[in-house]
Amino acid sequence: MQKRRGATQAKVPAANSLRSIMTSTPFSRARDHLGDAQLVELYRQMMLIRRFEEKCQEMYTRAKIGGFLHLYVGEEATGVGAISNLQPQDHIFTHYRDHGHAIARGLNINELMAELFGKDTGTSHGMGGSMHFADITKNFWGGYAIVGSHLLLADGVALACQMQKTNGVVMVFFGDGATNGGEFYESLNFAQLWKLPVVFVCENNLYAMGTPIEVHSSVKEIYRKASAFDMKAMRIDGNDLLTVREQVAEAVEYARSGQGPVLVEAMTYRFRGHSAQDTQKYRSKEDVEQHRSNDPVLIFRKELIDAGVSSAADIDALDATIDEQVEAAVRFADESDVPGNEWLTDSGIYAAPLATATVDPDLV
Amino acid sequence: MQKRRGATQAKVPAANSLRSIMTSTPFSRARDHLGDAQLVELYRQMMLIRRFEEKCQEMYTRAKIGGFLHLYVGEEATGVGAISNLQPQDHIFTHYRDHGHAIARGLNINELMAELFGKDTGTSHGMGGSMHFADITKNFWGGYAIVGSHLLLADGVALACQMQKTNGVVMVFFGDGATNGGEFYESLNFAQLWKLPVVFVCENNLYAMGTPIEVHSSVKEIYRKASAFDMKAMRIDGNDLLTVREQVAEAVEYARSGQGPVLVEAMTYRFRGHSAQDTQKYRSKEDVEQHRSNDPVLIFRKELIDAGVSSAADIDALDATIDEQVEAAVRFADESDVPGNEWLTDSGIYAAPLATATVDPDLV
Amino acid sequence: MPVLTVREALQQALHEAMADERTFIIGEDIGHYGSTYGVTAGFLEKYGPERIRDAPIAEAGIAGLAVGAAMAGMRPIAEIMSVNFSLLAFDMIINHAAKIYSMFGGKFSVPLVLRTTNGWTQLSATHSQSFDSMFAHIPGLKVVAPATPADMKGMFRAAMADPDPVIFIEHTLMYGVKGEVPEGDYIVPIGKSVLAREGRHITVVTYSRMVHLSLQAADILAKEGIEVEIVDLRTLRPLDMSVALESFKKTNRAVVVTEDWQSYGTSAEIATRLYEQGFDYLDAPIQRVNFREVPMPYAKNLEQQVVVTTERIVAAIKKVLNRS
Amino acid sequence: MPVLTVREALQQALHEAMADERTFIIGEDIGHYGSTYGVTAGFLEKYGPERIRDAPIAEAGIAGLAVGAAMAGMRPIAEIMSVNFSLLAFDMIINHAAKIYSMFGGKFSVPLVLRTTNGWTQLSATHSQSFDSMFAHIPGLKVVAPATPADMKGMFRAAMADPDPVIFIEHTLMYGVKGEVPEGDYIVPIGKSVLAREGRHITVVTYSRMVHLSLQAADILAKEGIEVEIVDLRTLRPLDMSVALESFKKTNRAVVVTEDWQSYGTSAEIATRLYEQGFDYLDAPIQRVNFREVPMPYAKNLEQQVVVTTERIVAAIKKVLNRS
Ligand SMILES: Cc1ncc(C[n+]2csc(CCOP(=O)(O)OP(=O)(O)O)c2C)c(N)n1
Ligand SMILES: Cc1ncc(C[n+]2csc(CCOP(=O)(O)OP(=O)(O)O)c2C)c(N)n1
Ligand SMILES: [Mg+2]
Ligand SMILES: [Mg+2]
Repeated sequence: MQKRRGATQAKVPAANSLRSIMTSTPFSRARDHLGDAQLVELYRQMMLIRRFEEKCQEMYTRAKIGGFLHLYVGEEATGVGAISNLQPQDHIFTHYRDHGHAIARGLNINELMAELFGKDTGTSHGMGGSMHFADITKNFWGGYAIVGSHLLLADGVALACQMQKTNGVVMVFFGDGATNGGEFYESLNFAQLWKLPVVFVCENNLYAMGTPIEVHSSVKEIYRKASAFDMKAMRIDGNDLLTVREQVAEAVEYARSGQGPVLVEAMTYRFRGHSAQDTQKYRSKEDVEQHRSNDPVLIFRKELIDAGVSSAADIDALDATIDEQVEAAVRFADESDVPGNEWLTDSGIYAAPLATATVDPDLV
Repeated sequence: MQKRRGATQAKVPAANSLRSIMTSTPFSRARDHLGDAQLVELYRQMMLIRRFEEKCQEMYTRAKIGGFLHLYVGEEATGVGAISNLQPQDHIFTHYRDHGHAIARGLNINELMAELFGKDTGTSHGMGGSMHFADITKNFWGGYAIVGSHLLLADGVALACQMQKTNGVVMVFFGDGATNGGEFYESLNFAQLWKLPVVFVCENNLYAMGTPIEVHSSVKEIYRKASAFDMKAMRIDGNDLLTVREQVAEAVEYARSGQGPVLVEAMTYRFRGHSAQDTQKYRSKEDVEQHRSNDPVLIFRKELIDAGVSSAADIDALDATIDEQVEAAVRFADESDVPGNEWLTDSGIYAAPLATATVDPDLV
Repeated sequence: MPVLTVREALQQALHEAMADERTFIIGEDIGHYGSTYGVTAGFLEKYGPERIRDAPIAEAGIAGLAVGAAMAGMRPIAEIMSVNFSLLAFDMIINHAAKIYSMFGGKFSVPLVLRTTNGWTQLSATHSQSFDSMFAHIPGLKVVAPATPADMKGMFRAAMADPDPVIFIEHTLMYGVKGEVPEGDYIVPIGKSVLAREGRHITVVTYSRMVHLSLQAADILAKEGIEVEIVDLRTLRPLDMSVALESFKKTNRAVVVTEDWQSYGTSAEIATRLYEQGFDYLDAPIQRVNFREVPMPYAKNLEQQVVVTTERIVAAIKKVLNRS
Repeated sequence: MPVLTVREALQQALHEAMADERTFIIGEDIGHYGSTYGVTAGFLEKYGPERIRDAPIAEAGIAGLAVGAAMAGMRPIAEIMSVNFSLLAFDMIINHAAKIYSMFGGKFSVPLVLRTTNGWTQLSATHSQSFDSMFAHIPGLKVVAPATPADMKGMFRAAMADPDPVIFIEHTLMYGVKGEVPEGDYIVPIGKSVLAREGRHITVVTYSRMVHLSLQAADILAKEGIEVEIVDLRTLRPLDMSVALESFKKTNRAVVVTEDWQSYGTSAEIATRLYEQGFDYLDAPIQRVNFREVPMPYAKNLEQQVVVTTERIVAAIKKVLNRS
C-alpha cells in the first residue's frame, strides 16, 4: 500500500546506523524522534475523536443534534497522523466529514459539541453545525459541504501564504468521490502551475456515499490523477498512524520548501454509514466487520502497550479522562444558550452591513 | 512531434513488402490507399476553408458579418485530416473556431456564408452566426462558445451511440486552453469509465487567446493529461495533413471497436489573431512569419504537384473554381432574406411552445 | 382512486418512463446506494446499470451527458441530488440545455428532464437553498414544481413527453405527502395553473410545498370565517397567471407565498404580474411570504424563523385583510 | 473636473487598488493578451506576473482562489471575462463567497471584488446574457452596477474597502461612455441610489447602461413637454428604493428599465417594491422595459428587436402617461 510515484521520488529516510535501517519501523522511528509522551498524545487525539463521535451518534439519536452527521469513525489515523505534521502557521481545509480534523487540530470540544447542538457557544455560534466546524485562531478554515469545492479555497489560501511569504503550508482533506468533479482538477492545475504550498490529502475510503470507487472513477489509484499535472504524489496506508505521519511529513516538507504541491492518497475505510441516514446496502456486513477488526485506534493502543510506551492501566485512565471530557462537552453544550436573532438580519450576514437593509414586509 | 503514449500502444502499420516499409511515408501510404482523386479532394477541402475564411475576413471588415469571428487559417490540416476518417453515422462537435470543421464535414458553404450574414437561409437561420455552425443532416452538432463545455455533450452523444448500438463515433475538437477547465476532466473521466466512443481532438495552437500554454497549463504536453484516466492518447503533427489522417484513423478505429476514448493532441498554429479584434501583442511578428512559411495548405499543394498527383495547371483551375464558389456563396448570402420575427416568440425558442406565452407588456 | 405518497407517485411515473427504451436515469447514488430520498430504490435491480447510471460526483457531467444524449435521440432523466449542487451544472443547464434549440435555428432540441430537490432541515447554508427564480428566469427552459402526488405523476409524464428541457423541482420535505393519484395513463399539462381551494376573501398564489402550508393556513382561517382561495401555479415557466387573475378579480386581495428568498425571488414576478394585469381590481398591497433573506442557519431556533410557517401565512393574510 | 471614459475611470480605480500590496488581479487574458476590453492594458508590464495573474480558462478556479486568498488577508480582484462564463463559477460565488461569513458565525469574511461584464453585439445566445437578478437574489453578496465613469471609480473604491464579497457588474457597451470624474480620493458608497435627472411627470427606475438610454429618452420627451425623472439604483443588493419612492410619490407613475429578461428579472423586484411601498401613490400600472424573452439571436435584425432601445423606453413612458 505504500507505493509512490510522482515527479520527485521519495527520499530514503536518513539512517543513523546499519542496525537502525534493518530494524527500523515507522513506530520505532517515531518513538526515537518524538518520545513516548508524544506518542501517547497522538493516541489521545484518535481516541478523543472516536469517543466524541460515538457521543455524537447518541446525541443525534436523541435529537440533540440535527441535520446531516457524517462520522469519521475508522479513519482517525489519517487525520491525526497527517495533521501532526503541521505548524501553527499552517492551514487546514476539510469537507463535511470534519470532526476528526478539527479535534486533531486542537479545536475545543466543548465548542464543537455546542456547535452540533446549535448553540451560541459553538465554534460558529451554531450557524454551521456538523459540516462546518471552523476556528480561525487555529487556521482551521472549516468544513465545506459542496464536494470538491474547498480545494480551490485551499489553493487561494496557499497563494496568500506564498505572496505573504509566511512559510505556511495548506493541508486539505477530501474523499475519493471528490476526485471526479471539475473543481478537483482545476485546483491541481493551479497549484502545480503556481507551485502553491498545498498538501492535498485524499482519504480514499473506497466509497462516495454508496457508490464504490470502481463505479465512479476511471482510475482506481487516486494518486495517479496527479500525473496529469506532473505533480508529486504518493499512496499511503491511511490506517497506520505513524506511517501516515512519516510519509505526510515528507509531503509537507516538499510543499513548504517551495517545490510545489503534493497529492497524498491515504487508503482508509469508514466503519459507519456515509451519514446517519445510510442503510449501507451497497456493502456487506462481513466487509465492514473485517475492516473493523483492524481498527486503527485499537491497533495503535495495543502497540503502545506492547512496546511499553504506556501501561494498560495508564491508557485506561486516559480513556476515562476522555470520556469525562466528552461528557463535560455535552453538559456545556446542553447548558449553553441558543444564538440570538441578530443572525437573521443583515448584520448577521455581512461583515459590513449597509444602511439599506433587506426588506421583509410580512415581518415588519 | 509524433510521440505516443497511452494505455494501448500504437499498432505498427501493416506493410505489404520490405520495400514499402523502407520507403513508405504518410503521403505514399495515403496515395496507395486513397488514390489520387481523393488526395486532390482533401486539398480542395483545405483550400476551400482557406479561401472561405479569407472572404469572411473581408466581409467582416465590410460589416457584412458581425459578432466574433475566429479564423482557422493555418490549422486546416488538422480538421481536414481528422474528419476525413469519419463515416456518415459518426458525429462531430466543435468549438467557436468551427468553420474548418464544418467545411471538412461537407456543410454547404452557401448556407454557412448566409449564417455569417445573419440570413434565414443560414445553417441555423441566422440564429447562431460564426460560432455556431451546425447541420444535423450531417451529424454536425455545432460549434459551441463556452470553452470546454461541449466535450460533455460529445460524451452524451457517444453514450447514445453506445446504447443505440449505432457503431457511431463522436469526434470533438477543442483547443489547448480548454484543457484546464473542470468540464474537460469530467468528460474524460466519464468517457473512459463508460468506454464511450469519443475521439477528443485537442488542437494545440500554443495559445488560449493571448495566454501562452506555459502560462496556462502545468503540463505542456496536453496528451499527457489522459494519463489521469488511463486513457489512450497520442501527440501528432497537426500541420501535416496525411499524418493527421493516418494517426487519427487509428484513434477512430480504437474508439469504434469499443475499446474506449482516445485523446489526440494535434500540434498546430493559428496564423491570424484569436479573433478579429486581436492585436497579437503576445507573440512576435517573426514567430508568426516563421510558421506561415510552413503553411500546411501550400505544402500539401506542392507535394501533390511534386509527386505528380496533379499538374500545377489543374490545381490552379481547382483554386479558381473554389474562388468562384466562395463568390457565389457571398452572392447567395447577400441576396437571402433576414430571418422573420417568429424567432422572437416562444414558438422560436421551444420545440413545443405552450399556450401560456411569455408576457411582454410593453410590446403588447 | 389509490392514495399514494409523492414518492410513490414519482416512482410510478419513473417506472412508466422506463417503459420507453430510450430512457435512462443518470445521477449520483441512484443505484448502489439505493437513492438518497428513496425515489429510485430498486431501480438498479430492475433495470440494470446500463439504464440506471450511478454517476461520479460531477454535476456538470451529469447534466452535460444527459443533454448530449437527449440531442441524439435518447430520453434521459438526469437527477441532481439537491438543487444546491445544480450550481455546478448551471453552465450546462443555462448555456446549453436552454440555448441549443433556438441557437441552432430549431434544427434539433433537447428532450431532457432534470429532476432536482429543494429542501432544508438543519442542513445549514449550502444545503438549504432554492433557485426557483433562477431557473424560471431562463427562456428556453420549462420549469415545473408540482405540489401533489397526482400532479407529480401527471406532470412528470408531461415532462417526459415534452421535446424541450424541463427542470422538475421536487422537495425533500414533501416525499411523504399523500394524495389520490389516478391510475394508468395520466397527464397533467405543463403551463397550467389550478385552484387548490376555493374561497372568496383573499387569493393565495403559491406552488410546491407552500401549497400544503397555505391549505393549512386556510383551514385555520376558515374557523374565523375567512375564506381563502388558493392558486397552485404548478409551472413557473411559462407562468400561467390566468387562474390567479380570475381569483384576484373576485377577491381583490392577494398573498404570494414562495419558499425562497424574497428579493428577486419568484414572488417578485408573481406579484408584479398580479399588479400589472390585475391593476384595476387592486384593493390593497400584495403581501409576500418567503424565506428570510439570510443564508440558512444551522441552529434550529433560527432556522424555524427563516422558513415559511403556517403562522406566517396566516399573519400575512390577516394583515392584507385588515389593511383594506 | 477631468472627463474620462468608463474604461479610464476603472483603470484609475484599479491602479489605486494596486497601491495596496495585498491586492492582486486574477483573470483570463488580463496580462499577456492585453485585456479583452482594454481595462487592464499595461498592468502586467507595470505590476508584474505575481500581481497580474493570467489564469487558465477555469472560472471556478479563478473565483475560488480569489475567495481563498481574500479569506487569508489578501484583497484580490477577480475578473470573469464575461458574465456568461460566470455560470461556471456560480458554486464558488453563491455556495462559498456568499455563505462563508455567516456560515462560520462571522469569524472571518471574504473581502473579494469580482468584476464581470454584461453586453452583446451579435454575439448570439451564450454571449449576450445578464444574470443581474441571480446575483442580486443571494443574501451575503453585495451587487453593484454603476452607470457613470465617476460612479465606476467611486464605487470600485468602495468595493475594495468593503470586507464582504462584491459583484461588480460592468457593461461592454459602456467602456467608451464619457463623464466627469473627481480626482484623487473619491468614494461612492455601496447601497445608495441617486437621481440621474430631475423631472415631475414620471419616474424611470433603472441602472447601468440603461441609465444612458433613459437619459436619451428623457431628452426626446422633453421636447414634447414631458419631464422625466430618472433614478439610478447603482446597487442591486442591498436595494435602496428610497430615492425611487420619493420620486414616485411625486410623479405617481413609473417605468422600470432593465437590460435583462423580464420574467424573474431585476425589474420584477424593483416594480414590486414600488407597488408595495408606493401603493398609496399609484396612479397607473408600472411599465417594464427589458430584453425580449428569447436567447439572443445572432441576426442583427432580430437582435435589435430583443434589446432595449431608446424608442422602446419612450413608448413605455407614453403608454403609462396615456393610461392615467
Ligand atoms: C457537489 C456535490 N455533489 C453531491 C453532494 C452529495 N454528497 C455529499 S458527500 C458525497 C460523497 C462524497 O464521497 P467522498 O468524496 O468519497 O467522501 P467521503 O464521504 O467518502 O469521505 C456526496 C455525493 C455534495 N455534497 N456536493
Ligand atoms: C468558459 C469560457 N471562458 C472564457 C471564454 C473566452 N474565450 C473564448 S476562446 C478563449 C481561448 C480558448 O483557447 P483554446 O482553447 O486554446 O482555443 P483556440 O482559440 O486557441 O483555438 C477564451 C478564453 C469562453 N468563451 N468560455
Ligand atoms: Mg469516500
Ligand atoms: Mg489554443
